Amino acid sequence: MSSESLERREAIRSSRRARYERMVEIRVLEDAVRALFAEGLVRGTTHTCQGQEAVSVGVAVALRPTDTVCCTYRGHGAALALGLTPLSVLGEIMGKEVGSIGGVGGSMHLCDTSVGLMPTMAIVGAGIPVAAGAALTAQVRGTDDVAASIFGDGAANIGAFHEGINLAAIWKLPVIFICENNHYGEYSRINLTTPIENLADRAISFNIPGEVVDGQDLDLVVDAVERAALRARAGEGPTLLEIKTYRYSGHSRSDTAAYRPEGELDEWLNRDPINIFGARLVAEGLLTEAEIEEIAADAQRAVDEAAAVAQDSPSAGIATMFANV
Amino acid sequence: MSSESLERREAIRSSRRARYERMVEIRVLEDAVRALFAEGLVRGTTHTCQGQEAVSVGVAVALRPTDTVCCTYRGHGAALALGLTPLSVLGEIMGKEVGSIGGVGGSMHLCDTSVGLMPTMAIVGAGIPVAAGAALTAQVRGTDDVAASIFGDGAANIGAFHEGINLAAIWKLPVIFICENNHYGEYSRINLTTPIENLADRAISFNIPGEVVDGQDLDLVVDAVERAALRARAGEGPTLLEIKTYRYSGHSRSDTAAYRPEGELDEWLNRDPINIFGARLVAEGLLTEAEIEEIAADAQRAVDEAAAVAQDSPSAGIATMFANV
Amino acid sequence: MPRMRMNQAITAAIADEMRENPDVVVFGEDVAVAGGPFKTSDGLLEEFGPLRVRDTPISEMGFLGAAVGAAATGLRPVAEIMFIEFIGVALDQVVTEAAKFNYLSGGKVSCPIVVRASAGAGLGFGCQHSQMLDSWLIGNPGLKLAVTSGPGNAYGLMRSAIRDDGPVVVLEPRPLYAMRKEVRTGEDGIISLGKAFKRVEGDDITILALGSTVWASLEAVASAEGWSADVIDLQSLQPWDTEAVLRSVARTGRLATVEEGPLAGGWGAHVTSRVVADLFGELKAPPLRITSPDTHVPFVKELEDLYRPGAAYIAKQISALLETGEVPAHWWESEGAAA
Amino acid sequence: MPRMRMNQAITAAIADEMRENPDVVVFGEDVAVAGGPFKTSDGLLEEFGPLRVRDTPISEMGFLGAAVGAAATGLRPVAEIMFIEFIGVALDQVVTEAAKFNYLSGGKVSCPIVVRASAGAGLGFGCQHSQMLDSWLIGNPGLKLAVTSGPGNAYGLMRSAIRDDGPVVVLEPRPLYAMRKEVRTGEDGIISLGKAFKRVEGDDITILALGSTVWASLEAVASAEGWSADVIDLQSLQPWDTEAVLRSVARTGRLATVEEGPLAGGWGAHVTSRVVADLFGELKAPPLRITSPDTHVPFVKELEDLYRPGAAYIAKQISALLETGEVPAHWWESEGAAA
Ligand SMILES: Cc1ncc(C[n+]2csc(CCOP(=O)(O)OP(=O)(O)O)c2C)c(N)n1
Ligand SMILES: Cc1ncc(C[n+]2csc(CCOP(=O)(O)OP(=O)(O)O)c2C)c(N)n1
Ligand SMILES: [Mg+2]
Ligand SMILES: [Mg+2]
Repeated sequence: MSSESLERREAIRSSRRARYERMVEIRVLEDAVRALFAEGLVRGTTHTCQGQEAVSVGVAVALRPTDTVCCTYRGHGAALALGLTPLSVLGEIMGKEVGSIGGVGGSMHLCDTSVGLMPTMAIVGAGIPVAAGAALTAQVRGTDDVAASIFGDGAANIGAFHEGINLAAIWKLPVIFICENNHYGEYSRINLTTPIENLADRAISFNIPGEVVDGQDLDLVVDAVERAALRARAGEGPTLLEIKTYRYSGHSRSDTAAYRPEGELDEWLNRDPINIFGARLVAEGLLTEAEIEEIAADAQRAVDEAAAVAQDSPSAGIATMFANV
Repeated sequence: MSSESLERREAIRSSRRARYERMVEIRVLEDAVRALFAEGLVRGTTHTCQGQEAVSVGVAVALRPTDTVCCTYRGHGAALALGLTPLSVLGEIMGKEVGSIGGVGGSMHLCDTSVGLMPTMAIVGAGIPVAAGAALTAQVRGTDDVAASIFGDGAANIGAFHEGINLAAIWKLPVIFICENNHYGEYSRINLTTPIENLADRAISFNIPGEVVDGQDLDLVVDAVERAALRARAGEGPTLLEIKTYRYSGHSRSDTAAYRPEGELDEWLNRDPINIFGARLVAEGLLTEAEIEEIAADAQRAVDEAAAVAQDSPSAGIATMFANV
Repeated sequence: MPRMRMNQAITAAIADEMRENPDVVVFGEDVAVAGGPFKTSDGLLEEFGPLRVRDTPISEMGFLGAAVGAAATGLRPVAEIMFIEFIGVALDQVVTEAAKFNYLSGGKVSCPIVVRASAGAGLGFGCQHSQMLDSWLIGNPGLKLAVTSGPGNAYGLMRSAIRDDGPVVVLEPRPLYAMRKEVRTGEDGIISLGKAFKRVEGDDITILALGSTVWASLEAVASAEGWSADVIDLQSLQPWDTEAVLRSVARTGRLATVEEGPLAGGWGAHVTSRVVADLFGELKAPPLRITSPDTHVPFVKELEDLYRPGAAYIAKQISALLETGEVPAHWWESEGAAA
Repeated sequence: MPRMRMNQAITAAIADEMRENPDVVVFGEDVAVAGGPFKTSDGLLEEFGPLRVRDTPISEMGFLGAAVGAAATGLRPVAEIMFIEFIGVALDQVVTEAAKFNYLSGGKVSCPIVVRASAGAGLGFGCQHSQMLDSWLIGNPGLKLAVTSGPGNAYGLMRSAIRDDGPVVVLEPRPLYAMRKEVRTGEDGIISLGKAFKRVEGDDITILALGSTVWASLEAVASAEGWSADVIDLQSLQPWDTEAVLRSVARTGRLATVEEGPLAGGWGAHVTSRVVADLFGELKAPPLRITSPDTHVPFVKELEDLYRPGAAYIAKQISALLETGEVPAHWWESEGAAA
């Protein structure tokens, strides 16, 4: 699996078309996940990321596979972007041996060290200081690796955010704090829980650069993360990026997102990251409309096949309960 | 004790001379505390506040006795300023029944609800959200009381700082966050642990006013806290005040503060808050040089007497181990 | 008596206290507008308004700290920790501040906070969202701890918790939120903290259970052949009903604790050590602890079901104890169990 | 063998590991320039430089989280929590992240962090700076826990903790930092986690002690009239040396645990429940728990001395057990004790 992950990672790092394909794959897989849950084929809970694909892919493009990435429970998109296969993601979600950690974790818990994905954490904010620690390793060893933490807008109100960034700033650690602002923490719109407009402004508290990034435009995300990575690799310390985006689905499996103001979703659908990037590739002559259709169909086929294979695979066995404790 | 505390509180609220006297009392008591520890007459640890007297007295002058104040382990000065008697403070430090909580706490744990002093907390940052909660009570009940949390510069790096202020900001709670920046957290100078110059700038993260205040000038402290209290009482929400000051002594009993850059202490001694305010009162014709001497002698006598009384008082008895658990 | 789900019973208890006492306030993540992630505060915002029912940022340390400060100045906050694991980012406020405030004020500052939290395994939420974690909470003087096992005691314990003058943590096993039963509401429905409830009476052994394991234990007893048991729902762990337990064990001569959670540090050990100290000479067999293995909660249903002590396993262990007079091996110690 | 204080032995152990392994790094509040508030890292900055030995802001969640991330990517951080109470603001990183990372990575990400903390009463630091708090740490699968009782095992356990591939918490009783003894250093001095150490051998009872209570127990035994005891220093609580304990109790037929900390949730209950399960038929008397009362640690010396089980009290309780065959009342339960 790990060499396949690496290959998939290199693909999007080197090819703009592959980036488009990967965003589509994420969208299709997340839709499939919601369907699997709706059909009762999977238990527990799940958090999907439709609408946020450009953030996941942008980060994965800008970082190297030797860099470390800390993600949250809303991690399927980032995992696929970093290189994990649909089978390893779906397998995990279904609790199967083929899952990325053998099926013991479920939807919230993915990991693949071959492409730098730390265990995804289901505690809000926990990954922020952990990423600082991964960056510490690079600093101590003198490598030019960086670390990144991807977390939500809601996580910007938890203590670990403050402590993790402050520590990284004072130690000038090579880490990028990526706040994926999808405007909601569970059922609460950000303005109800957070007294400022731009979370990037919190960078001022730590005397580090803070930047607001348009999360619906893949190229802008890649750019911003690349710049932050360059700074980090040059020993200039951490950056806080606030990437504005939107979560098309509800927070988790059971959420219908009835709390959203009317029209908000539609506005964001108008700026769909896949459409924006697809149109750009067409304009650049890198894609045709027909290929766009094909890509969607291929992705659907690949995801359906992965789901079927996962479905037929053995579940995590009893030995996994006691292994790796 | 509680009516005496209230009287002592009213004294400094109404009289400038009393403010001077109280600052002197704090200085003398803190010196006495260090001496008691040095002589081995008290056990455990202690954290004194020589040099920071204007902050304690300024806060106590600006707030009403019905307001709530959360302090730290470095709380003797604030306690005396709020109204506690030297006997109740020294008694507590010595573990005596006459101590403010009956001697079960020691130097780090004072309390007197009659003047709004919450149990002082020995966990860095803990009082910050607690003060927000006290302000919540005022808001829910519709009174115009406010709450204040006094904490150190080091506490500005802990998660509770971030969470407590953010919560207060989004709920527009009537609370004043008073960062008593004495430039050191234990043995570390602030610049070694904190990447920004002015902690008041962290107010930007919460979209609330932040202000740097000269902590050696009592009148400026009173002014700043009064303005913040006015805002709070008017329903305009929290304020972050960074009051710059200096700790003449080491961090705690055993610390000789050898880590300080040469000359730093002397510079601050040149701006001693007691001298500054004393000179001003002389210039205003409210005090004579002779009275200044008298006040010092009186304070010494009062503190010595309180120490002697405390010394001869019964220690916290075995029943206190099991009471109020 | 009205029939309600456990989450509705919790809501009803809070609402009844809020009606009687304007000092009761409620906050937590998505407890107001959304009525709570598990619908344990549905309708409270509408009835009591936004001053008293509030959504918070994701700031457990911040809002538990605010609960402490509000309680110390006269309110009675009921704060929700969505999953008990999250108290790991805020434990300080509960155990080192709230639980000590009365002591650290010479009895002047009581701190009546209620921290409610969903807890336990059974719904496939994975190992960071499925623990009971009572072991973090039982050994802190000044802190009370209750565990609900259904709508009835969820109502009764919650009202007591809100009325209590000190901090109380109430753990609510998540799979039981949907359990629907008749609930005695009003003053009569209030259950004192520290009181156990005997759910079934029998002769051969005393089974102590808590939360979800109450139901598994009752099922085990219902299917028991040749033996019967007192099944005691402890309801509170701190304080726990020493008297009721000792009385029962003095009669049956045997004790089994049924715990969801690791063997290490589990509440059964605490209770057992006391029973043994008091009733050593009267015990006919060694006390039996039926627990989860010392491992993380697995995601897959079959494994999670194994993790939680089930009726068949409980019956098997107790039967073995009764037959042999010895404590049988845990299932995971049996040959080949983990293969 | 060099003589050193416990704090020096800890420093020596860390230094020895740092010399052998460039991945070992040290951080915490004032551990670098100042050499540690209790001088447990004195000289490390000078020898190993500022890349590997670092002062942190007051951010326990931040720097324990950083320890987790550093460990997960190859370093072996030794992080200091100045007083164990402060882990209440950062527990999440240790128990919910570090302890689960190996599991949550399918065995790919080990998390070798050491969290050192001073702990316990005896120096008059008041109730927020004087607890052992082992009860928070014992019931978390994936987390190891050791408690030092002097320079020798402080050295030996610390080296094992640093070498261990998972997270380990090491509690260092504060009053023992100044204890000076000969220490076996080097590879020979390393003590495996999970191994107990029998400090004295005797016949009538097995005394299990930990940290400070080891010395009180030894003193009690030295003054014992008419009885002798195995005194076992458990050293590790998670895992604990079940075999050594069972072997001893099987021989003596009696068990006493001597714990500094509340009765509720104390480690003695955990160990006792296992011993009773295995050796019920061989016990000549009920196991005896000698603990602190379920209250906060008082400041005043006389009271703090009472809080900590002392030699005379230990001897008295054990003598009573031996004489009557019954567990005597705790001192605070005796008539008039609290008057
Ligand atoms: C410490 C903690 N508190 C609460 C939760 C419950 N919770 C899970 S996701 C979530 C919302 C997080 O919002 P955000 O950070 O914006 O990320 P998003 O879900 O939008 O990706 C909450 C409150 C948690 N997992 N951890
Ligand atoms: C959570 C926590 N971490 C560490 C400590 C140990 N400690 C006590 S005081 C102190 C320094 C605090 O510095 P600052 O906030 O500037 O306050 P000051 O002592 O200067 O008044 C530290 C680290 C603590 N009490 N609580
Ligand atoms: Mg969000
Ligand atoms: Mg300071």
